[in-house]
Amino acid sequence: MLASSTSDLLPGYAPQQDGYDEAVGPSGETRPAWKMLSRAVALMTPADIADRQRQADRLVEAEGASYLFHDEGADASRPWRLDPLPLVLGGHEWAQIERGVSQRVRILDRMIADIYGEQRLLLDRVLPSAAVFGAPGYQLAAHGMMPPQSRWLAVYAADLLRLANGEWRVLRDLTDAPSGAGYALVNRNVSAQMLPDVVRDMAPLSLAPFFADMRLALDASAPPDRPSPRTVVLSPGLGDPSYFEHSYLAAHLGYHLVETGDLVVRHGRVWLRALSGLEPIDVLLRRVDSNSVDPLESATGMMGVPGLARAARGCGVGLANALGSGVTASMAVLPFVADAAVAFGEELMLPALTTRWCGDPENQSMVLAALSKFVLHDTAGLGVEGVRQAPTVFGSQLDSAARRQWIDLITTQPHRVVAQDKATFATAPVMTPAGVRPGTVVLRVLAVVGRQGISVMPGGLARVMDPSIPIVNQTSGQTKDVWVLDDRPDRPLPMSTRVVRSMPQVDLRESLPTRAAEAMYWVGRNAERSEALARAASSALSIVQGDPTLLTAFDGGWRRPVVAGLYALADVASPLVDGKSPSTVTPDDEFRAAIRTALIDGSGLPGTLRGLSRAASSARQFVSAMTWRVLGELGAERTQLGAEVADAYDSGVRRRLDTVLVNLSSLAGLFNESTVRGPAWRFLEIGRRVDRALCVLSVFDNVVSPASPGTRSSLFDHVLASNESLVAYRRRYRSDAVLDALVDLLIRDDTNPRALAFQLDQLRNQIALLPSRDGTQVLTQKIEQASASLVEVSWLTSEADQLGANGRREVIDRFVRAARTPLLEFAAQLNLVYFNDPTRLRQKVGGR
Amino acid sequence: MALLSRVAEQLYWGARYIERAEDTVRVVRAYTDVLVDLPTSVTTSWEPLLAITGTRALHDAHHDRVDEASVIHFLVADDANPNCIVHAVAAARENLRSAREVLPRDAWQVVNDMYLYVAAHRSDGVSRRSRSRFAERVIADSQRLDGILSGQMSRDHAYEFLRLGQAMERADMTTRVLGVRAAALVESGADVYAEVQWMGVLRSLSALQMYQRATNSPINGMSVIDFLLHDRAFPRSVMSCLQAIRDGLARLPRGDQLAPVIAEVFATAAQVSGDAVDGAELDAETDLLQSALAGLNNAIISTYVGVLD
Amino acid sequence: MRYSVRHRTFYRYGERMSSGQSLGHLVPRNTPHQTLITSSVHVDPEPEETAEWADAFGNTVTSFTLTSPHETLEVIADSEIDVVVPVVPDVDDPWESIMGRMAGGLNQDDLDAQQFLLPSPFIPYLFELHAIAKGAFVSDRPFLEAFRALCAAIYEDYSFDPSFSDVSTPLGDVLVHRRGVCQDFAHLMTGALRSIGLPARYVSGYIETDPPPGQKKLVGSDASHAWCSVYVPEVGWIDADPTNNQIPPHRHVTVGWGRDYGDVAPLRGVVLGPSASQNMTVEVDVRRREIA
Amino acid sequence: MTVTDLRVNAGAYDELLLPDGSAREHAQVLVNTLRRLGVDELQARQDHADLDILTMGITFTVYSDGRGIDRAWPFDVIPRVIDATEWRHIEAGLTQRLRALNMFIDDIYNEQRVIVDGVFPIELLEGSVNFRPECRGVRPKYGVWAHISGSDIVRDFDGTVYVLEDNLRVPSGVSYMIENRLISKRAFADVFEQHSVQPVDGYTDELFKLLTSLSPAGGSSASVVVLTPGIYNSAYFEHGFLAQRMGVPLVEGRDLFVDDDNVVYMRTIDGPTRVDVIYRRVDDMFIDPEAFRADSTLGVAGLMRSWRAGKVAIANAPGAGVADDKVVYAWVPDFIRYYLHEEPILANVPTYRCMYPAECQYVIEHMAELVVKPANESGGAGLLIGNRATAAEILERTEAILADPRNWVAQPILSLSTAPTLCDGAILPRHLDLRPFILTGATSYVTAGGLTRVALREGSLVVNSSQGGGSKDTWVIETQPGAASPTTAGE
Repeated sequence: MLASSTSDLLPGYAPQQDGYDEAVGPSGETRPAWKMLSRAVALMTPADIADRQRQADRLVEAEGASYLFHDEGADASRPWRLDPLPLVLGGHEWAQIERGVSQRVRILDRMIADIYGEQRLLLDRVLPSAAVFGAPGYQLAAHGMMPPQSRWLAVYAADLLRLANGEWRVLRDLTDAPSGAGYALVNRNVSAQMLPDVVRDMAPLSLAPFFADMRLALDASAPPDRPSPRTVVLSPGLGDPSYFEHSYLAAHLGYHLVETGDLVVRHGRVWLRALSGLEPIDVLLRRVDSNSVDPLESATGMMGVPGLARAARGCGVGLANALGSGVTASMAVLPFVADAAVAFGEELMLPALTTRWCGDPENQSMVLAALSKFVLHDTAGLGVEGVRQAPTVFGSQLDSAARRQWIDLITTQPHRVVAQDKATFATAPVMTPAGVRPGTVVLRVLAVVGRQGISVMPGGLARVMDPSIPIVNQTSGQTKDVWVLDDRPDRPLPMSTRVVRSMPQVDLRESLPTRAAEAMYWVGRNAERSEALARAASSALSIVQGDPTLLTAFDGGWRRPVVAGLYALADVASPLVDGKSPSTVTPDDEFRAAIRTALIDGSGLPGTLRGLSRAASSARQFVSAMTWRVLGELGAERTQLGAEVADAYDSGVRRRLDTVLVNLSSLAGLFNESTVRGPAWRFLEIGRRVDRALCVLSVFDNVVSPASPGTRSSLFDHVLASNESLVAYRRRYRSDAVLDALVDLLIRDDTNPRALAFQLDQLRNQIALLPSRDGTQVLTQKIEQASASLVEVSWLTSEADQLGANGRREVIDRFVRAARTPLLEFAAQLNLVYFNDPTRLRQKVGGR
Repeated sequence: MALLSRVAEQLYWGARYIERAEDTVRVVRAYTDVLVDLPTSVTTSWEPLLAITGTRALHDAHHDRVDEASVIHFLVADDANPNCIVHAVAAARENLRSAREVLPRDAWQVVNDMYLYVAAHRSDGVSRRSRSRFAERVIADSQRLDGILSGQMSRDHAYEFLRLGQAMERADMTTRVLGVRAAALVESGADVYAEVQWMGVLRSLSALQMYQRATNSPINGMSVIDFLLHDRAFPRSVMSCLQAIRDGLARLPRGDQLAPVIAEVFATAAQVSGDAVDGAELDAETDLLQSALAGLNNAIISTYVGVLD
Repeated sequence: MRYSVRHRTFYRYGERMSSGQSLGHLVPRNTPHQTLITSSVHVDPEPEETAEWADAFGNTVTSFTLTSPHETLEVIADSEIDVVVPVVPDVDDPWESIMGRMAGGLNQDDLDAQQFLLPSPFIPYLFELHAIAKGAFVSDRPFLEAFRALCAAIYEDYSFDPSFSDVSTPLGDVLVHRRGVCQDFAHLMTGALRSIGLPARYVSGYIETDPPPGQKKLVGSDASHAWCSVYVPEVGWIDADPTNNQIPPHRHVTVGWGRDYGDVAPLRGVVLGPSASQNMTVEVDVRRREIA
Repeated sequence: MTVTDLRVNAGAYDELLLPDGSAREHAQVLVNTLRRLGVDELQARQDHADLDILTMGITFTVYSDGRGIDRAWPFDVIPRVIDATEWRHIEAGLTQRLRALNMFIDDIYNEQRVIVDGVFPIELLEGSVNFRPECRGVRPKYGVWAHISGSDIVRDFDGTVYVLEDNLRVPSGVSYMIENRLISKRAFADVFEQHSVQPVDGYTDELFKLLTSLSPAGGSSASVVVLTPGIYNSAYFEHGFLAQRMGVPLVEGRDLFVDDDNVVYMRTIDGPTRVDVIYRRVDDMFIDPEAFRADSTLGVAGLMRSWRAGKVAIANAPGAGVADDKVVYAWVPDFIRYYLHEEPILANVPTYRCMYPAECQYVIEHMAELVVKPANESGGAGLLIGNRATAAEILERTEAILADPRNWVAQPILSLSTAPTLCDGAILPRHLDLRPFILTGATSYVTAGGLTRVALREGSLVVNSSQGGGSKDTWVIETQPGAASPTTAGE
């Protein structure tokens, strides 16, 4: 294809001649809306561009969002990149889109109501029954249902494409549980930080009012009798591709993020399993697709909340969107929206791409005749909303076998297949390493529906597409922020400004889903364990590097305790057989192996760090944005440790450990700071304290107890260094490490944040503040038992320092036993009393 | 180990200056964000930033214009402003430097880091494009320090003085923000962009997320004010700062001597009404609180430091 | 004729379940040929909540919730039903023409029937089904004749073998091994009819099994039974029991129908508790009542 | 890199290399590593080390126009290596030397037998700037005055080790010795395992033991403080470092006061608390405005009073400096023979004392072959190296000597030994010296190695960090396997 005369403002930017470009007109002149941005871009050197992209990546990472919704499991996802260049749309053009989208929402809502109600459209054959009944989102359970305010759609999204003639077309309606709002929000936050001056000058419309509207829309989805409805975001959980968005959105809207297991249905209402018992829920922002809503009313699935479908039908809870709304998300229904509009006496302002449903014999034969002219979709394969990998292909790219299969499918089950004409779509400037280049862009527009009407997000989520792959299949990759210019006086105000707000009436402070509580607990434990591992290993390394002879000295009397200690911290069974390696292993290898276990293997630091970020992301609403940045950096270090560091003595190791420790400190700071001292924080604290207590004990068990007179001072130094208490120790006892002093500092001293006594005090305080449940008092007892063990070491005579026959200090061993047992029981009890999550144990039973 | 009076004072001020730097950065960043969220049509002024940091007079003495460029430069890097971020960090370092031997080693490293960074990147703090990067770094370092202190430092007297300084500064900053931004907003009444503005207020105290968690509902002026004043669970609210100060003093020798003073501050704080509908009134009340805090500050110094010859 | 049916389901979970929720199709619905006289569902332990409603097909659905710990669950459904054996209308137009009757406007019955044209979770589209159907529905064959032929063919070619299949056995396996139980044969015939464009639905119910003297014992006793039904525009639904090669099925009591087993499973539930090997026993007892 | 890249200056003695550029035995492993790593990798590690130094805030302060300017501590990643066997010899020499020097100081402030017996000329004492009459008759514990000392050691072209001077007042650098080790451990993590390097950071524990042992109160619970002139002192970093490592308060003069009971107190938040031992890093003249310079703001009024009254111990004792006078230096071998009846283990550099006309004559005539230095002036200032000096400088210096002969001494120009040093992107031989630190109390302790200072400018002999000198980590390495004893290491 010929390139047109290049852009007047963007040197080297040459969109295809026969296409439409957002920024540049046919003769290369910059379109008005783009002038300001293009000028800004024109000033950038390639270096600037690279720098902006780096900054964008960093900021996206900082938001904790490395991945856009994608196909497979969380780990196999493609990275999310934000193109520093936004997609700019003029206010007037936007107004048309706005009107078109609003109209579609109205019509789709009526269609859904009809499908599950009177079925006029079906009886009159406006909608072919096979298209509807065959739609993956079609829900028998929704039949005869009347959602609150008889409104089915609260949230709607559409993917739009612009044709070569400049007109917008709908690629797909998303009416079940549309995603994108959260991503749009992230993109805006990032681009606002990245191009602040441009943002200020161009003043794209703010997204904030839209989210206010979203809250209203959700409130409006509540059953009529709920004056101040309580909403939660219902997500399938960590495994879900757009889990990030769920948690991000929840955090932004100030709602709890819950999974189906956190909810129960009783007496026709929905309740949240919370720390303080069951709490009533009025609205679910539903991000699980309608097939996974209720296992009782789904023939196969285990997923969902038993009884939820009936609760919804009985208006015991509002679902946004209502059960079954997904029916119109099927591409088989897409072509008939226009007909429905006509039936309702309207003309579609924003039509769909030409889409042929093969359920219609004419289309069927036309498509079979010229397979290669079309893009083929198997709607059944698309899933409710097609976020999963869609069996969509270019007819032209089929090999004979695939061709055969499609022909079979179209002949035997025509209702499943739709075909769209291949077309060239509009392009927009995209930053590439090679400079600014044109790229095909699909625009996801979002709208919410409240009592006051429909509000369309002034902006949205644009995705840069690879024209050589069917667009429906492209679910991740590069995105763009979307800027709508405020160049229109008559712009309607967001509905949130048209209503009086109700004062906050539900106080969620003390409310905490048990799942979140558990997550916070594990955030604490993993953070603490990571630090312990890092410090112990780094201390061991530096001591050995200072005096390698220690490895062999005293016939391993120094080495063995240290090695055992490292394995214990990593919770890995020590390979040492009664303290000795098989003779084939050299002391050096034995030591290296231990270091590797603690620092490099999944069992060690990388494992605990991974656990840390996983736990954190399932309690995101309690984790501040800054914290995500730090977690991000820790993630990076984790991969480095796992991958790069080949050898324990690699000089990179110590450097990495420093970074890890520094970031863990920031983490501690961030958690202390600007975190409400509510139950969530309390469980975090409990987790930290429990783990630190266990770590200290493990060190005493493995390192202190067997320290012989010869190795004692270097071993004790190691213990102190591992607990970051060397300085404190030196400041207080000017002596070389002495047992009693060591115990005093690390066990008895309730002012030293590293000491056991300190941890026990904290635990005691935190438990006292937890909502009491049966078994809570047991927790307190366990702490008291653990504290009681301190008398064992209340004052240590020099006899206590003597090694017993087994080469260990009996006093220490007795003490460790006495303290550790109740602590472990404490952890178990905590799990029993507060985290006991029945959903793990649920099972489905059938009967003939 | 006995804590030197001089060192106690240096810790106290060191902590205050670090906190001041962080708070200023937060306020600046949040304010910039708000402006980004507001359409050009809405006219915006940079004066509030000066008012919040209480440097209006000083600024006008050196600059004839009050626009973004001059205000931000003044707050971040202007040598004429002893409270500007660059100077605050330097002052913190200078104080902690001679109190170094009572700090965990990492703590000093962070302060030193922070100083080196801020000194080298003062211009980044001013330029709009790099401002957020600069802010992030300052906040991150300050958080890191906080983490190290709570994780590694014995709960000894030195620790108490650091926390005392931090709490005093926070109480001070929160009060200022309430007195200036909040008061102004209450005055102007609920306009279209009130929500955006209030968000700004919360963000500048890194309270947005926590506020939303606490009150699952749209942002509402009155409840924001109440949250920032009285919420005992939110570490930056005036009340929890005062609480922290009271507890801290209780753990210090002769802390009881200060009981009356702190009691008075509590009383004053209690008088500030969360449901003030009249901006001017709110402003006035926070002024009282300000001076009460100043009184407490002096009382602390004279009790533990006295006059050094 | 009046039948009284007792359908008892008993679960032994082997562990204490903290709570459980169940949903079942246990109460026979009314049809043109049967009338429900009385019914009762007894659950032990006593559930905290019970509810009853009609599903999308008009079947009666019973649901109950247990929120207290329990190790066993017993559900006994008793019902009395008057049943008349339907007269099979003689539809002798060539079967291809039948669907043509809907060419004009759809009425509600026609539309409802459309839901039973498409594949469903338990009855995917399989080419073999098409073949089986074509074996009976040769061109221009009178509909009813073809219909009976299909029913007979399945009865002949497939052996009844409870040991072979269970609820989860895919239809494909049944086709390959040519064995299964009533449920499988019902699915099979339903699928075959759909594959040639005839709306067909899955019917779940009971069958009287104690034989009058001189007649051989009918298969399908001691369990709920299933068969299939086809839609003929303007005429309505005609049942067929491929397991017993009966058209019309007599001594059958209809509980409900749906696209397949999944829509009308007698009992389905979710229990919360430690996983353990649970076992379930089902007893169905159908008795004829003499009406004075 | 190739062998030729490790150069040795003709005629000079290199610590790591033999004249042919091959490695000395005890330096084998290190030299091999240097060759393996190559200049670029070394530079990389150097850069990282510099970064560490910056972030760890390891600085020294240059005091100029009323403001202290922090300079990052100059450090060269390539360590200097000493054979443990040789080191044991030096260790013995230093211990011996310090015992003698302390006996001399104690003698001078009391019986003055050394003068009576004509070993040491009285007029020297009368002219000594560092003699403090105020100290007469004081008898510090163990008779020790110079508790903490640092002697500068150099090696001549033929390999002979000389003691260049003794610093008995407030020798500094020990903290850098310890920090250097920390940094080189990071920079050379991989090399370290192959060597058995004697650890150095036991020093602070030893120092603390020594200080507590000085407490007049006796017992182990002495309250010790480190007295610093304040943050603008060039060694402030070290003062803080030592206080922190020992876990004692770092105080300034204004933190202390002496009450009417002659006891020293420090101001703390719980009121005045008693001080038993002061490790002072303030010069004699400034420690007590009452006794010495009245204009001093660094000192504590009444400190001498308290010390004389035996209420407080001061290390190093006031007046200890009398023995590190560069003139007195010339007598040290005599002291060793006189007090200990032993032969000096370490050699003294031949020293010409301008106070004696004959020697003064020699100095003036042979100035071109001599290093002429003021008798007491710390640092390299006023140092004149004959073979580098201009005629004008020589003339000027001659006049200075004639003006005040007893204030000048001269020594033959030693060609200091060299070691490979990383100078922006190249490895070149540079001159260096060594300052070990000696603790003397009831017993003695010598650091394993010490602070190696290196002149970074080509040919320069000036190693002071304040004048552009750098530093190296110093490894005392056991070459006979098994001889090393495992000891505490690591922080």
